[in-house]
Amino acid sequence: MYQVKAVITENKFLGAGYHLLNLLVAEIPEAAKPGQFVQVRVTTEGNEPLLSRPISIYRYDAASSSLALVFKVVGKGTDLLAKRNPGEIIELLGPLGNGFAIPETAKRVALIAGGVGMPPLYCLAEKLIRKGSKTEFNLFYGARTKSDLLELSAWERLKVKIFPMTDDGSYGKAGLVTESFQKEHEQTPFDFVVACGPQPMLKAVQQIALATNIPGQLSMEAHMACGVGACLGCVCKTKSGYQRVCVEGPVFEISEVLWE
Amino acid sequence: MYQVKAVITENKFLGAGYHLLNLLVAEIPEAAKPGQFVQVRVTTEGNEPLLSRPISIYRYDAASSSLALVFKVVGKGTDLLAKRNPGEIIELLGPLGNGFAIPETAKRVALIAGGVGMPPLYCLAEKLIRKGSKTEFNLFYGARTKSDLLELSAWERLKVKIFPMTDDGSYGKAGLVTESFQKEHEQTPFDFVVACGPQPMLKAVQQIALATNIPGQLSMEAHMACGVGACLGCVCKTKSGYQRVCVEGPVFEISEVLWE
Amino acid sequence: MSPSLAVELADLKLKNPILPASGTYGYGREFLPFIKPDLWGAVITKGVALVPWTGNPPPRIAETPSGMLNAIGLQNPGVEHFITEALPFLREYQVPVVVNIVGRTIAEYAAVAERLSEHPEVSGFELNISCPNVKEGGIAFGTDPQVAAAVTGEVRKVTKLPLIVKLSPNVTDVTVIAQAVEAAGADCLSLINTLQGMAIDIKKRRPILANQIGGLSGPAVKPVALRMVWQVYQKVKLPLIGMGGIISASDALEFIMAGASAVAIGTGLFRDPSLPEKVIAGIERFLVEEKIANLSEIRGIAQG
Amino acid sequence: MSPSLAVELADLKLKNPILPASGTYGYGREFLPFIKPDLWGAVITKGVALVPWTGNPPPRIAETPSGMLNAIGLQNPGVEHFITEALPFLREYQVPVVVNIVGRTIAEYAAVAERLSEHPEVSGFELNISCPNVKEGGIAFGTDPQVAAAVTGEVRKVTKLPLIVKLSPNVTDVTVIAQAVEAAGADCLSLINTLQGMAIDIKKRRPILANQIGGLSGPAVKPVALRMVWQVYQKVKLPLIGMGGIISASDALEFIMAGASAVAIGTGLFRDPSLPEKVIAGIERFLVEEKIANLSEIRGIAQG
Ligand SMILES: Cc1cc2nc3c(=O)[nH]c(=O)nc-3n(C[C@H](O)[C@H](O)[C@H](O)COP(=O)(O)OP(=O)(O)OC[C@H]3O[C@@H](n4cnc5c(N)ncnc54)[C@H](O)[C@@H]3O)c2cc1C
Ligand SMILES: Cc1cc2nc3c(=O)[nH]c(=O)nc-3n(C[C@H](O)[C@H](O)[C@H](O)COP(=O)(O)OP(=O)(O)OC[C@H]3O[C@@H](n4cnc5c(N)ncnc54)[C@H](O)[C@@H]3O)c2cc1C
Ligand SMILES: Cc1cc2nc3c(=O)[nH]c(=O)nc-3n(C[C@H](O)[C@H](O)[C@H](O)COP(=O)(O)O)c2cc1C
Ligand SMILES: Cc1cc2nc3c(=O)[nH]c(=O)nc-3n(C[C@H](O)[C@H](O)[C@H](O)COP(=O)(O)O)c2cc1C
Ligand code: FES
Ligand code: FES
Repeated sequence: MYQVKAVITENKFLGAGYHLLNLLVAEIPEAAKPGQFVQVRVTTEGNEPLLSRPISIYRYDAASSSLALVFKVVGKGTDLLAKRNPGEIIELLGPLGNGFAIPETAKRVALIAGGVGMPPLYCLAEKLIRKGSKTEFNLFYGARTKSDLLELSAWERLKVKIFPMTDDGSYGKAGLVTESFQKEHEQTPFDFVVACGPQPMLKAVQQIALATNIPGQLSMEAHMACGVGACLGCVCKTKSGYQRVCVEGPVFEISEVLWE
Repeated sequence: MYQVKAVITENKFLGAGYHLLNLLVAEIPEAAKPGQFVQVRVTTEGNEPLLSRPISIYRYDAASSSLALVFKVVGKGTDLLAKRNPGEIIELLGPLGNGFAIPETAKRVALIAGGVGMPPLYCLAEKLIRKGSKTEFNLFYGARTKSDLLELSAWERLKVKIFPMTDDGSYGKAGLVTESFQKEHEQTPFDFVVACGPQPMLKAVQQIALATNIPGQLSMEAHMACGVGACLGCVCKTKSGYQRVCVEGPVFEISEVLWE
Repeated sequence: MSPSLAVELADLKLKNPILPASGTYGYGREFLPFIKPDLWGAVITKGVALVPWTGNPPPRIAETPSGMLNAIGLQNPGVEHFITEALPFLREYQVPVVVNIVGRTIAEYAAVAERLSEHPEVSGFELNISCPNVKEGGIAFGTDPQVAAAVTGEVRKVTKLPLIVKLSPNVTDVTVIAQAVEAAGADCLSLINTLQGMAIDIKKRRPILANQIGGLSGPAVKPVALRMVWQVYQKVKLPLIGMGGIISASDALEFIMAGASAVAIGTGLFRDPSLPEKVIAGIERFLVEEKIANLSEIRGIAQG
Repeated sequence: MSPSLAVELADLKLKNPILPASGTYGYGREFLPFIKPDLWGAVITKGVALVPWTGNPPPRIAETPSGMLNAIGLQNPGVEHFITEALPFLREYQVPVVVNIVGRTIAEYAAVAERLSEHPEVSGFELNISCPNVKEGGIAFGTDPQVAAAVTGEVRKVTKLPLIVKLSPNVTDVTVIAQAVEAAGADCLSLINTLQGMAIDIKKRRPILANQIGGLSGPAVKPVALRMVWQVYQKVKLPLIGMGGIISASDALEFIMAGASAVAIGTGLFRDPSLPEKVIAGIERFLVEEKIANLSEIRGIAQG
């Protein structure tokens, strides 16, 4: 866990409010694991915004000291971040959280991404595939519309089978990502599922997994202050009581998570 | 009085924390008078700093819609302003305040500038000289050290007689600007004096003017909120009670000003 | 059909719920280059006393994180000057005029209200009970429920006009004061006035304000203001005017959802004189987007 | 000669006046990658209760202008867990440990203090009297001077260790509470705890926090905190720990000039774990530049 300055090497507009931020940064790429995140201070000027913003690690490479994040502009913090230019410096805390843990025995894994929940799943798939994992990854990727489906070409390069879904049918099938996951799962069952996205999607995935008795992991979101486990601000409800998303999470066993 | 957006055409570092800001802006240059000021919103991002910053008008030209300010970085507002780049937009309120009023009968005028009090005096001299005024202007310009004496070449182009003074003697004479004013005034009396600068300097100028019975004007500073006379936050003490620096000032008759 | 921003506040009918916070808009004339007084639902004036008040020595203003301190000391030219100078100016604009009243004794409050009740241009009063109370023992009128009720009751006796009482946030339980002034005859409550605060100049080693202590306003106080509006809404039947740190339509809507019938903009005016216009337009846009026909549909909705 | 940052606080000798604000630094372990506990003058722990507390449902946090709201609900694993897990960890660092105590009844406060007084690693207590008080009638302990004095007095009976009482800012007159707990045997006062506030999500039309109301902290509250330290300094003889919105050495110096003997950093840690280091270095630099040999030269100097 490091507090480091990062140089922005690229801040690429991916369309529809999404940005890919490429950073040159020490320490964090060496320590990172898929599923972890960083706390980003979006500006060095003034008090605002006061708190750092948690963003998942999308890609990292220790050899080149590079770290990539994908984020969506949804409020003032991400808006400021979108305006930062190459050459500018931002401050990061990370890597934070526990990261994913896929059992080595998993043969056929469903990755279920809703909107901006995609980046940590890419990170996971890329690292495992590059390490020579024999696991078969299937990506169920849902978004509102075509322009919300990001970095599909990167996924294609991984040769992961992609099931794109859009609410409006502008790309892939129309409908919810969980429907296409369920259908595929019924035909050829998965033995592990990993999901990251909005809460209703996570709930639906949990239901399917519990009903069909397969293990898996959910990556959760919460409003955060410290990011390191001290403030107890980011808890989510689990079978073991309130757990900190920034330390015990963001990744939780699928059967552990309860909802408020 | 206008609320307008201005494009930064140049933000020139003058050395030692000073900046010359050239702006392209409608309305204000047409309405401006020497001695007036603008309220500058130094940033469009977030709440901070909350209040606008009052800065005197240094130069203006209606034909080219141009406005120039000279400012010194002393805190977070001026620091942010110093970082703004050409092409960026800032918001201004102005022109504000009353401006100078030199009697037409004044033959020999002393302009007394302390530090960053110089800009409005330049504005005054330039406008009158360009209008063909026959008045003889003498600039007494005091600062801590050489690099705090700004835009001397602009003054030289006006053919104003300059008496530069620095605390450390690094340029012109060593000592207080009021000393050199007093000496010159004793030799060849002035019939009007205009001063802008730190309070101790203004007090000393007032004393000399009152003692030698010459009229004049002081340009005052105060912490401001609204800049338009509504909040009563910017008052200074005068013979007619508390007066608003942003409306009844910033320029006050030299005999009117009292001190707390 | 476009949504309606009209609201009723005691007996006042306002075309929109956006008002200037007392003391930040003078008597309306100063902002004229940017704001025509009839832009507002009603004008709330700077405090008016029975006689002229000098105010505090400068510096009267200090900036703080997302806020500002002021210690104007209620400088004002007195009620007679207000009648001859401010009222004729405001009359032209046909906008409801609520006169904010300050006093050093209960009798002074009542005297100002009585004097102004004769004037048809005056639509109502707002009592600023956060002034230090000299006669009644040096406590601020607004922090003791009995004293707050007494001021309200005495002014109530001399006027039939809508009577708004402005609450101080510097109290342990704002709902106690709110209930006391409701019982004493207030028609409406406005809140919050400023929070007492201080800033120190570490180079000079003394408070920035000549008065040492000042009133904190601006976005910094918004969470406190919202909480108090939300709490008071549960305890009184009176309509509320919410204020404290509004600098956007979204801020204004927060206050309305907490329970405010109208909202006031103070410090926000200083950074952007076009803010009231933007807030009105922004609220209208929100109502359209969210398919809300009028503000009563969302008033107090965040109470759950 | 380099200036001294050492201060004495009741019987505690601190090598510097910078402390973590309770609840923002856990029990010290979480920030270990960035902060060694002995960086601080003393460690103030997260609140410890007699039994584990679950805390409030999420969302527990909302950002506000230059501030944040929290409604953690004092989640904590209880005093026994604290003794077995936290104390052995802190022991290693040889830093004074001040345990912040929370309770639902006066007896609970006293029981925690009694239990911990046996432990030599514990250097003192800070009583958080801003918890809602269940047994004694539903008011917060910290807003009623009698109740505040009663808590203080009962804990005083069971421990000889330095006793710090933490004051709530949600009161009409903080000096009244301060004097009451001074009389009841407190050795030191810390202030301020958070100001009650609220934020509303206008899309969801309800408060952001599940608990609806939360505690406001961060730079936004600094003016209120400074004013209270300044006022309390005039009315009590006890040393004060000032806090509320410190994010720079200059902020810390403002508190010291207002009268604080030491200061605590809370919310500021969240945006920058290296802040305490910077504040310590910044204070040192200021003392050198201004030729001040030790902090007592400037403590309370802004009182005039
Ligand atoms: C572990 C984790 C990983 C994340 N990874 C990504 C990612 O890879 N890409 C991405 O675009 N977003 C990600 N998010 C969500 C991202 O943190 C929020 O979108 C962001 O904080 C919003 O900030 P804002 O200032 O733009 O929005 P505002 O709404 O102005 O923020 C206001 C406050 O709410 C908090 N907040 C708002 N939305 C969220 C949210 N969804 N989760 C947590 N806090 C929130 C902010 O941090 C801030 O404190 C992640 C969140 C978590 C917890
Ligand atoms: C009528 C007028 C004309 C001015 N003209 C110029 C000019 O031409 N060039 C120039 O460099 N400066 C000028 N000043 C001073 C300038 O306004 C301040 O230096 C500036 O506001 C400092 O802001 P800051 O955020 O950098 O400093 P900070 O100290 O961080 O500011 C904190 C607060 O104090 C106020 N403040 C601090 N110093 C002053 C001051 N001297 N006067 C008024 N408010 C102050 C700020 O506006 C802000 O509200 C003028 C001031 C006035 C009143
Ligand atoms: C400069 C200034 C002067 C004020 N004068 C008065 C006043 O005369 N009477 C009054 O009731 N409130 C006065 N207030 C308080 C405001 O009306 C308002 O209650 C407070 O500022 C909170 O709103 P805001 O955050 O939008 O400014 C004043 C506030 C400021 C900033
Ligand atoms: C997340 C959080 C948790 C807190 N928990 C406690 C606590 O357990 N006990 C306590 O006395 N104060 C608690 N506080 C209050 C702080 O100790 C401090 O008084 C307050 O936050 C003001 O300081 P700051 O602005 O530097 O944060 C908490 C504050 C925050 C932000
Ligand atoms: S964000 Fe502070 S504990 Fe997780
Ligand atoms: S700044 Fe508001 S009256 Fe001058």
